[in-house]
Amino acid sequence: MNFQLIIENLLSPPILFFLGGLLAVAVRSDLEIPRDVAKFLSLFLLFSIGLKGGVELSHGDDLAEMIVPLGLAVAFAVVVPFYTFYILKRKTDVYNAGAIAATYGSVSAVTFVTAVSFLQEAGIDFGGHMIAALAIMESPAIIVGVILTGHAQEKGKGKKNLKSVLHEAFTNGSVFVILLSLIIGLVISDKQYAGVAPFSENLFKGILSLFMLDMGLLAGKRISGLKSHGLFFTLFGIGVPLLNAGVCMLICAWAGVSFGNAFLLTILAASASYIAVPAAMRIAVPQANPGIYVPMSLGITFPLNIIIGIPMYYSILQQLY
Amino acid sequence: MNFQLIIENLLSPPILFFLGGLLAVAVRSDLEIPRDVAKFLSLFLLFSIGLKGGVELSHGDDLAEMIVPLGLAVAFAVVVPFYTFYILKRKTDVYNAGAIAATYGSVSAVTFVTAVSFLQEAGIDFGGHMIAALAIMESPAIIVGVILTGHAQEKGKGKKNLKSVLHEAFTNGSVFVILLSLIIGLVISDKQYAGVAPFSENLFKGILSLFMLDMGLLAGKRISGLKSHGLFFTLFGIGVPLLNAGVCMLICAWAGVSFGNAFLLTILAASASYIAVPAAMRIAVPQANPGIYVPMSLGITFPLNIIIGIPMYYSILQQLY
Amino acid sequence: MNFQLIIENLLSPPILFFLGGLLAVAVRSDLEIPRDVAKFLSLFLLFSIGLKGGVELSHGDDLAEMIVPLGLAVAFAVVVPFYTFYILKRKTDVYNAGAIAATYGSVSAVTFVTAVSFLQEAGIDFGGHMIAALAIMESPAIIVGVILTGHAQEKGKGKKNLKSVLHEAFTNGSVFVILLSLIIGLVISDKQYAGVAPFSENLFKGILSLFMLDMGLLAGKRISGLKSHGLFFTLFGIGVPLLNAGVCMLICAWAGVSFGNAFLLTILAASASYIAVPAAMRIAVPQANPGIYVPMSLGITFPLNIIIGIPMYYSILQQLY
Amino acid sequence: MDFLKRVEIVVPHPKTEKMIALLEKAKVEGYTVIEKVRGKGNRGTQDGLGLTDAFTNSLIIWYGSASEFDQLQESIRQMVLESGGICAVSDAAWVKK
Amino acid sequence: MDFLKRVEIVVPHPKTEKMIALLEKAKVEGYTVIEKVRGKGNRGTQDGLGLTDAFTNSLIIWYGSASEFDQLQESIRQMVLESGGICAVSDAAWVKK
Amino acid sequence: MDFLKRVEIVVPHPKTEKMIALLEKAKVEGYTVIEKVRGKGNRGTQDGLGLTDAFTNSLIIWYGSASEFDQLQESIRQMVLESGGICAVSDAAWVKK
Ligand SMILES: Nc1ncnc2c1ncn2[C@@H]1O[C@H](COP(=O)(O)O)[C@@H](O)[C@H]1O
Ligand SMILES: Nc1ncnc2c1ncn2[C@@H]1O[C@H](COP(=O)(O)O)[C@@H](O)[C@H]1O
Ligand SMILES: Nc1ncnc2c1ncn2[C@@H]1O[C@H](COP(=O)(O)O)[C@@H](O)[C@H]1O
Ligand code: NA
Ligand code: NA
Ligand code: NA
Repeated sequence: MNFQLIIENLLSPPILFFLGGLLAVAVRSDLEIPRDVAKFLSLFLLFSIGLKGGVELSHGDDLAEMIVPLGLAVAFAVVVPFYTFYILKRKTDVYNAGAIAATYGSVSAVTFVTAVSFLQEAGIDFGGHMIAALAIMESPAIIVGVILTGHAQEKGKGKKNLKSVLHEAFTNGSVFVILLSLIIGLVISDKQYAGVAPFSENLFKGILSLFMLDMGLLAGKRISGLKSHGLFFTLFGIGVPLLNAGVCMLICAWAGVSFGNAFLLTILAASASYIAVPAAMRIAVPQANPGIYVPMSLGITFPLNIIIGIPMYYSILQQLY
Repeated sequence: MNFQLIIENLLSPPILFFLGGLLAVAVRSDLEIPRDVAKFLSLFLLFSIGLKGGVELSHGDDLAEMIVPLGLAVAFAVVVPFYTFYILKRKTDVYNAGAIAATYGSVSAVTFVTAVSFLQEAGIDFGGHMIAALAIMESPAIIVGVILTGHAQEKGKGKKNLKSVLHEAFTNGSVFVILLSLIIGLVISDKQYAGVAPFSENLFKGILSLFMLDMGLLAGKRISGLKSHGLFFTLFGIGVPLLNAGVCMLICAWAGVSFGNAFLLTILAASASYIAVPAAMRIAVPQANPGIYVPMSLGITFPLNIIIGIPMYYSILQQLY
Repeated sequence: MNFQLIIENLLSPPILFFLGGLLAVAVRSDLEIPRDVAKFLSLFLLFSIGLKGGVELSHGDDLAEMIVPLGLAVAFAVVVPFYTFYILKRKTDVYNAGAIAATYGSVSAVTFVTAVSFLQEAGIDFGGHMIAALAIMESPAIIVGVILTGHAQEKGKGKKNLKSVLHEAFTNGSVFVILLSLIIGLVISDKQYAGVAPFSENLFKGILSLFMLDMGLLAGKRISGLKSHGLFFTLFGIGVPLLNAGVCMLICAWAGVSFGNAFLLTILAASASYIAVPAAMRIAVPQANPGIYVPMSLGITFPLNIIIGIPMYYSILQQLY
Repeated sequence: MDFLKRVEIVVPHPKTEKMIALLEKAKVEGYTVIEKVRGKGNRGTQDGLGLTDAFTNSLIIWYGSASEFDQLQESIRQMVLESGGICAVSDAAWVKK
Repeated sequence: MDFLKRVEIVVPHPKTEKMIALLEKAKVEGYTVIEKVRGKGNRGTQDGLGLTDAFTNSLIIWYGSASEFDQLQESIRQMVLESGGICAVSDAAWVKK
Repeated sequence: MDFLKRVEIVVPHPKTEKMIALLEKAKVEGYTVIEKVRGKGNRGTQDGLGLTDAFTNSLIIWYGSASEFDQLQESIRQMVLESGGICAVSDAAWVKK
């Protein structure tokens, strides 16, 4: 493994602020970032990455080049919740299995933007359609997860439930903002993008750093919640992302996806949702325990991916390409 | 009409994000921008436009040149609520008539900054005193509106009520911030303005875009509230702004107001308040129905002005000048 | 005294916005900045000043040069609460004496950043370790203050109380953020700092200005609370900062502390806490009256320092150096 | 005589509009909603952390007459049963409606 | 014996300070205020949308003795009548004042 | 029969977690917390101004059976005594627990 790269990644402000947030929880500091501020920072990141992606797209990603990565994105979003569900069902009830499967089938936008930031640092290009991949991968797993648990639910209500989940899945706020910004980035002129870029582009790293401080605070508070639920979930939260990443890298290399795109697809495959899916699951599958699926994605998988995963996947891909 | 210009305006990020907000409501997305964040974005816009206006003023608007536009501003702020009140009284009670009259006599700062952004894009100058016009036009209509309804109110309390309305009208937060920033922009040195400009000026378009997303969400939620109140109010919300704009353009052309200033005065005359006036009316004229005057200004007149009005007034003025 | 300098300082945007906030309260404007937004602005300032300080430190402050200023910082933080406590005890009870002593032994980060902004305007260098001094001086006075009042408290609980105060003192959010940012600034590369600087550095003056508007609102609301508590506290709030500043300047000149560092140390010695200490005192010494110690620091000492103190200490130091 | 009842309902935040719709359909004269409250119940802790409001609750206060309450009681019960949360009632009196 | 009354007042947000001033003038021992609550009543829906707090309410809770309440009842009624909102009272008991 | 009690507690914001811990230790079935409320009491005005939450209160609502309440009453009293704030109780009935 490329330790040099891990160290360099560790020394980037976003990661350091994330670790700082973990530390704040560890020393029981009363540091707190108001929820509405965190929502604003997160909105900014989606807005910024969406616009940027749209502009890249408008500068001409090759349509042919887009098909494989987007196809892979859909495939991962659908297949991951299925296979994980059957693993999970051996160790926990159908509700928790469905909720966790959905969590890991979906993606984490913050993990993605951290990876984008890493790529830019390394000076490597990627396609604007990867932002579409991010948006595409957010929701399907929610539907698969609910369907999988749905078999165990009462007849009459199952359908109504599924309909409202479908609606929620395709209209949830973060997917909406990222797709909207992507499309707007696509249609506006370069001159007009230049008008918003001092906000959306220049502030990106700084706001990401501040946001990661909040992520550290959250992850730190969540991680302790997992202790009481046994080793299995922790191992799942480490093993499944690595497995998904591995499979994704092999397929990408084999299918000739470009290096930058392969890297971002890998991080998407490896990441787990901690906003959209938990929110949907609380309502659609209230029998599942958020005290399990939230800490798994936020306390285990998120730090794993941004601290070790990003440089590791990068150096593995370097071997493969 | 200049469709080219309408299309170009439609393709600017602020307008596109506004439409995106409308769309979010239409598809019942759960997208929401926290109120405190929206207040911050709005505070930023007032701060930014005020400072900028002050700096422009300090670079020497001709005093003589300022008199006509500012006089017109006062005239519109006072005359519009009067004439609209008498139109409105035929169709609704005195309370609603007064509240709606006040709403249309006052102005919308966001419509104004959108127009400023449009002007800058077109590379056309305007005087810093137009920001003063914005501030000046915000409050008089509140007082006129309350006086007009006041005839129908109890003797004793009318006076107390008027006094508190007068106070509110001249000290309300948004007028205060814009005037304060204007004065500060006027007195600081260019070097000091250069210190704050990377915040107040460079981020303007980006923050306006994000804020317009919120405006779209709001307008979308409001517009449906109007359905139950009949066609008259909808027609009023379209016709009165166009009438005010038309009259304003003719007077400006006749009085020799410069193109840029005429354009901004027109947008002020055409715009209706959706913050200060509704807030004042809820307290001063609680008998009026906010379910009518808020959707009219926010759901009808605001979109009309920023989507169609801005390019239309611009091309009409081009004919006149 | 150098009136020129006072005028120049008065004409800087942050000070003007502070005065604007005072004015808003005086005219009873309903202007309000949401608490969560103010917290965000304050977080930004700590983040920004911390990072910058860390980067400066990494560019090599001489270790030998750091010892005297940091030693002085600790000395002031410990000595000030002691001597003020004995003055205060003559005029008020032990609880209020302890709380006020702690308030004046600690520091105000916003006063500090205003001074930094003033120094940068003047083009004068200072050491990154001054940001460490700021962090170091925040907490010791809390502990001293509680110990001093502690003699009068019940045996059993005193210890428990002290322990929790100690913990709070060293983990309180603002100290944590500033130290974290300082360390991160120290370890990241210049290239990585360049990534966050468009956020943390370029927006500094603008955000400080907006934040000062809020400080003006707060100070304005607080100052009136002091009236009922007599002249002594007002005089204390003026006299003690000036005394601390005077002593600090003399020691610095004598000990050969550099001009920039001496200026910042002076402002730290002169400033009083209005966030961390009041928060700690409300819980640790609930018998003390926040209606006294908060208005003293926020309504008297804070404006004194930023309006008159900063240019005055600066010109006095110019005489001494 | 018709006594006044103070009905207090706590539901998950995403169910707020549904519960309000129930009250509106019954044409109650008014209600008050406190959003984003925290809490703990059978379905775990709602601590309000994270970037979503899904893990917060809404507290709804409805003052209604005993007879109105009798009519609505069962449908409120049903909805709370479905959505999670609690509902409790106590006696009160109008000072000013 | 003097029983404890729990008085709950809802007024438009811009009238909060006025209502508090009324309580303070009467020298009540304490009160609690929850700001920016939503609601619906005779004067329409206060949904908290927009950029102003004018369309939100404040909920004020005041625990006072029955005799204090008797004295204040009428002036609270009057103020709620003027400013809009509601006021209701219920019986309670101190656990710790 | 075991009646339902509605217990309402107001404590300084920094003491919220402590009070909740007390309830959790007693294994109550649930509680609801409204944070950052303003108020006035013997220890002065908590106006929520400033950059810290120290000058705000938390309002905690706990519905428990009369017997649970009897058991907890004294420790709540003690904690409110220490931390400041108030606690009052009133009678209620479940519509849906
Ligand atoms: N005994 C109780 N007292 C007060 N609030 C409760 C109680 N039980 C539940 N709640 C509230 O109702 C919410 C949902 O409850 P549940 O659906 O049982 O998890 C909780 O998060 C609490 O806010
Ligand atoms: N029956 C009720 N129960 C609970 N809250 C109410 C009720 N009626 C009115 N309110 C509250 O009081 C506010 C003002 O009422 P109104 O002045 O009648 O519009 C409403 O927005 C609600 O928050
Ligand atoms: N009589 C009362 N009615 C309602 N709330 C009260 C009352 N007394 C005190 N409070 C609340 O309890 C908090 C703390 O009270 P204290 O510790 O007495 O200052 C106050 O800030 C109020 O929010
Ligand atoms: Na995934
Ligand atoms: Na107008
Ligand atoms: Na000091």
